Amino acid sequence: MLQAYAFIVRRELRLALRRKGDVLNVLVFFIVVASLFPLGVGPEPGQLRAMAAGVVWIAALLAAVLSLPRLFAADHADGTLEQMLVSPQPLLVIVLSKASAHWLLTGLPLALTAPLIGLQYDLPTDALGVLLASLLIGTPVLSLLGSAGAALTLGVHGGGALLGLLVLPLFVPVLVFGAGAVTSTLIGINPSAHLSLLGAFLAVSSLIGPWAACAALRVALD
Amino acid sequence: MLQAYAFIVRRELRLALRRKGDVLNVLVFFIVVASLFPLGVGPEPGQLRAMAAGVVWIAALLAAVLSLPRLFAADHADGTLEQMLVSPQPLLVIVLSKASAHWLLTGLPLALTAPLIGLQYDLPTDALGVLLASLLIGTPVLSLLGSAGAALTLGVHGGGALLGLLVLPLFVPVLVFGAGAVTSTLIGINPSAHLSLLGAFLAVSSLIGPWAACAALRVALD
Amino acid sequence: MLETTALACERGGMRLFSDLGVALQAGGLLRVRGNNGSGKTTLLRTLAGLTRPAAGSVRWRGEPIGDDFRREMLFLGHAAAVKDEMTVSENLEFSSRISCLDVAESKIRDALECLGIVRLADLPARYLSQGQRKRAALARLALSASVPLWLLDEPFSALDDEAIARVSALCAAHLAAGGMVVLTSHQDIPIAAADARAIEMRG
Amino acid sequence: MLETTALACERGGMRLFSDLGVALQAGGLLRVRGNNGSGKTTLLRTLAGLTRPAAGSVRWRGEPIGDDFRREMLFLGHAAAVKDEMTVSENLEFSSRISCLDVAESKIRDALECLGIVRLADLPARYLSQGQRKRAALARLALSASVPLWLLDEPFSALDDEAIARVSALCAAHLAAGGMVVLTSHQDIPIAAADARAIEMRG
Amino acid sequence: MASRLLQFATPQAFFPLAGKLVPWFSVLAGALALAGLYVAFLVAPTDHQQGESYRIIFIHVPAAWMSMFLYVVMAGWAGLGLALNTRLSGMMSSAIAPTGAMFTFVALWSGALWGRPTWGAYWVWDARLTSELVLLFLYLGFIALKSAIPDPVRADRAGAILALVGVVNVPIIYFSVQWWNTLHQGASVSLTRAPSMAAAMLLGMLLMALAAWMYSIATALSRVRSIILERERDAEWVRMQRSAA
Ligand code: HEM
Ligand SMILES: Nc1ncnc2c1ncn2[C@@H]1O[C@H](COP(=O)(O)OP(=O)(O)OP(=O)(O)O)[C@@H](O)[C@H]1O
Ligand SMILES: Nc1ncnc2c1ncn2[C@@H]1O[C@H](COP(=O)(O)OP(=O)(O)OP(=O)(O)O)[C@@H](O)[C@H]1O
Ligand SMILES: [Mg+2]
Ligand SMILES: [Mg+2]
Repeated sequence: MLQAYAFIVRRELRLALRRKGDVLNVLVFFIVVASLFPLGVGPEPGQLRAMAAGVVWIAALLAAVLSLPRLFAADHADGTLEQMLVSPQPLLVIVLSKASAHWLLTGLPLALTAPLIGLQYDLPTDALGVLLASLLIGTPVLSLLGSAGAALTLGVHGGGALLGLLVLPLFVPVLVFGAGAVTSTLIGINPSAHLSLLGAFLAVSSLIGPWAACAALRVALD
Repeated sequence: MLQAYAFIVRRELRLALRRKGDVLNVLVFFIVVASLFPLGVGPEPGQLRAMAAGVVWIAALLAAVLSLPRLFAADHADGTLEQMLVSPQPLLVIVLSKASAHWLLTGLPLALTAPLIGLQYDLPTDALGVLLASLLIGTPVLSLLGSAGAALTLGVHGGGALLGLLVLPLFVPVLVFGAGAVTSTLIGINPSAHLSLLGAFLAVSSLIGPWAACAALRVALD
Repeated sequence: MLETTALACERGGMRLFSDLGVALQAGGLLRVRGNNGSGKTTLLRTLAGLTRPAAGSVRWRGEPIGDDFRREMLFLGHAAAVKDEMTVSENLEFSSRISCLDVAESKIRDALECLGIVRLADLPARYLSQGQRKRAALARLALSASVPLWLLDEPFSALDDEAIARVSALCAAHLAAGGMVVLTSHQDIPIAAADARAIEMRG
Repeated sequence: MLETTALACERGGMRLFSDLGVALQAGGLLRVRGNNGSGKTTLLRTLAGLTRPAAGSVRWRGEPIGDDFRREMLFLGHAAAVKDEMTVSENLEFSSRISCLDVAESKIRDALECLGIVRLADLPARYLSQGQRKRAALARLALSASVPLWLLDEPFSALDDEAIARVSALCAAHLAAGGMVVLTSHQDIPIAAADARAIEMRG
Repeated sequence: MASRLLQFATPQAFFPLAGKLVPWFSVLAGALALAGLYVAFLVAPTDHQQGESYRIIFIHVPAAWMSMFLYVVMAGWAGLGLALNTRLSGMMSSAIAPTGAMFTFVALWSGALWGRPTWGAYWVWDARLTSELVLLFLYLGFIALKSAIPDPVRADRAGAILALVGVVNVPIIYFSVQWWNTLHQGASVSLTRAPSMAAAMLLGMLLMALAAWMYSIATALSRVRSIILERERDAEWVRMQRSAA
């Protein structure tokens, strides 16, 4: 099982490398969105600093939502998903490995780039650290719950927007606690309360997400 | 030709109605994104009013970007696009009618909902009017240039994010002038300069967008 | 009417065929044969003007193919071009409309009748089986008697024997009326034609 | 070993078939025949455990099909499950890996050789023709001698004569070694089998 | 004459020519840059208003010029390829893009560094700065689109369409200071203010600009050589080249 997990993750990563720039695109999208905000909102540095965490988190959410439809859709269209379902591998392992690969390819790069964007918005160093931490804890939630959303909207036309509609509300707590952690650092409050709430949310979603995704996949392929 | 235009638009609208909720999804996505901001950024009314226009415009941009990949992808996958290319109808008519339908299904509903969101953000009435006007002029640009982007990324894996990367920078002027029109109304300046710039941008993009989309479609199906 | 001069096609930098010259007159049937991957699909797409040839040209009534040619040609490729969300008859109506064909209600039903799927007329195409979907795509043939040139890529795949008979009868009637048909197929389906030829791709 | 009892399937509220009882023993070949839309694909997907039957059950070695069954079964549906971005050999490696088959480099090449596409081993599958893609999917058969039950939905469509011969030889060898094959096909391909049966869907 | 030129339009003929030109342009670029830096830091006097920080101009302005100019050149090659179906054109545009993106980035970065002492902020969202940022994204989009499409011919044509659409942005960058009253000041202001300084400044800027030109040509040529090798790896002449090496 561990072996199956490992080789499916490896395959996903290899596929992503082949589709050159897939990873890069999500990243650049993230950066573009984060850079759009000051354009629309206006350039006062104080105001920008206050909204930095929110903007980074919202951009991360949107980048995740944009990348999610691909999670199962390609495998569904060409029959690979069907093959996975009839294979001896437990479906849970398949879902978990796909969600992990999704995080490695989107969540992790986003988290690692976020401090750079924070710099642009003139965040102090300790807030940058907290931003990174909040993203490292929070982004796996996006992949886990997102995989359930992606499975639910599989084969549904206009799935992209529907998926956004399904998962964005679920992501709201992540956004609130994630951005909250950074903002509280800015005004001198210890962010650990926010971060541990995020951690709890991660624990819950790692139980619920993959299970829901498995069930939804079986329905989609009936 | 006009006849062809009309029946392709009608078909697109009918298809959208069949894929129940397609229109609704984009709309709800728009509303959810616009409502996320205060959550991420913090609830001071003065600050919110200042950013209202920017937020609405960014939400509209993202909703458009999210809906764009579908513009040609479904027709490409099932061979309809190929049939359109070998049909006697001029490709330009096909592209224009698809872009028009896209606007009717996303841009127009967004523009009409925007004042409601503006109300939430406590915008004064004249600013609401300007917001509506700016969206009515600006959203067709999103459909026109967006159709070119959608055609360029057709059949490219990870197209969604790449599409965002290609078109969002092109949408920047729309965002700047659109949000600028509203913001200038807020501080008592006549928004007509901004709006006429938007109009000029619309004119330019209605020349460039469909041309580029036609050329890109031919390339994608070679 | 349709002729190619020194036609050559490349895919991924590899020549699939070169120096291909075929000419088709009214009433002519051309079968394109060849193993998997020998370039049959590529040839048909080139004839339809979808793929640019690497060298040579395709001519129709003596002119290089262009906008006018598309009025007189029907291309059915591997993909069925059938929309899941629309019913079978709506699909047929749209595909005929876009080809500037007559789309009276009764004609649509006749065409579906002709392919044996009139029973499914109001079923959304999502629910069709593989072969029913193919039939729905081929129903356009029954409306296209007035279109001189038919380019059909594997029209018989996924069809059962009954459907194959129906489609080959349609082709035969089209040829008898002075139409032209170019088709690829791995099966050897008999089609009555005065002037039937075959080319074999890559030997 | 594989048997169905009073199996019934519905699609869209319509009974496709009911009260179907088939039993297949080691070395047995079952051909599923029937017109387009008669329910062949549905039957195969039900046997594979992808679609839930409306009534009745599918049993394998006397037990209702479940996790163990999936180790002993190979299902190849209409969709080729071939990834455009990966090369032909990578595709075969992945699909075999996921079915817990042996994937030594040499075996992969032998399997491709067996389908006549070893030349394309390192080509990204994106560039394959329709038939080459189907061959790439079928190459798994050459690695699956140890898997008792093969469920093949239209394995011969899009293949040229040479490939059809290769695939039917594979099936014959599998049957001779005590395997079981269930297949649907519109073409009548001869396969040597001691115990060959056919069922006709919907009369 | 035209046929002589066209002779070099095939990758095979262009490859050795480019190989011969690269060292020359590299040497020229280095020499001009040294001369430019000498003038910039040792000859040009200190600005009595901005102090030493104004010397960023010697990097900033050439980089900004090149960023726009290279885009036009890139789009020109791309358009040529789209119209005439010449193989080399697409390769040239691919080869130019990274250099253009680099200069755009340098212009943005140096401008931002300069903005801090003069405007009090690294970044403001005025028209010129924004459109220059859009230029960077256009370069990146061009590169991303091309690398996302595996078939080189198709990638060239799709990229060409995008490049041509983006050309509209270049006049916007250039004229934005005139069309809108922006924070970004034109060079003319300091030129008229201290004409005695202008000579040295102008010389420095010109030298640096020429160096940037030479550098761009050198990098584009050497990059196009590797692109040619990569794309024509199956061609007879490349295999001969490889076995000879
Ligand atoms: C990130 C910020 C900046 C960007 C993107 C930027 C962009 C540009 C561009 C594109 C040009 C060339 C346009 C032309 O030749 O007319 C240019 C020229 C110039 N920039 Fe900037 N700039 C930035 C910041 C600054 C700052 C802070 C200053 C000085 C206070 C400055 C001073 C100049 C000058 C003097 C020129 C020469 C203009 C001329 O030749 O007419 N720039 N800049
Ligand atoms: N980029 C590429 N590199 C190498 N070969 C390629 C590339 N793209 C396409 N090909 C080859 O071009 C051929 C395309 O053939 P085409 O689809 O026309 O075949 P076909 O005769 O229709 O085959 P089939 O009977 O299988 O449908 C295939 O052999 C394929 O492998
Ligand atoms: N929602 C629905 N409403 C009505 N009929 C449906 C629905 N869904 C599926 N069907 C019918 O169920 C049948 C599915 O059959 P299946 O795909 O198993 O056929 P098949 O024997 O494999 O045909 P083919 O030879 O064409 O592949 C079709 O006749 C189809 O029209
Ligand atoms: Mg073919
Ligand atoms: Mg079937």
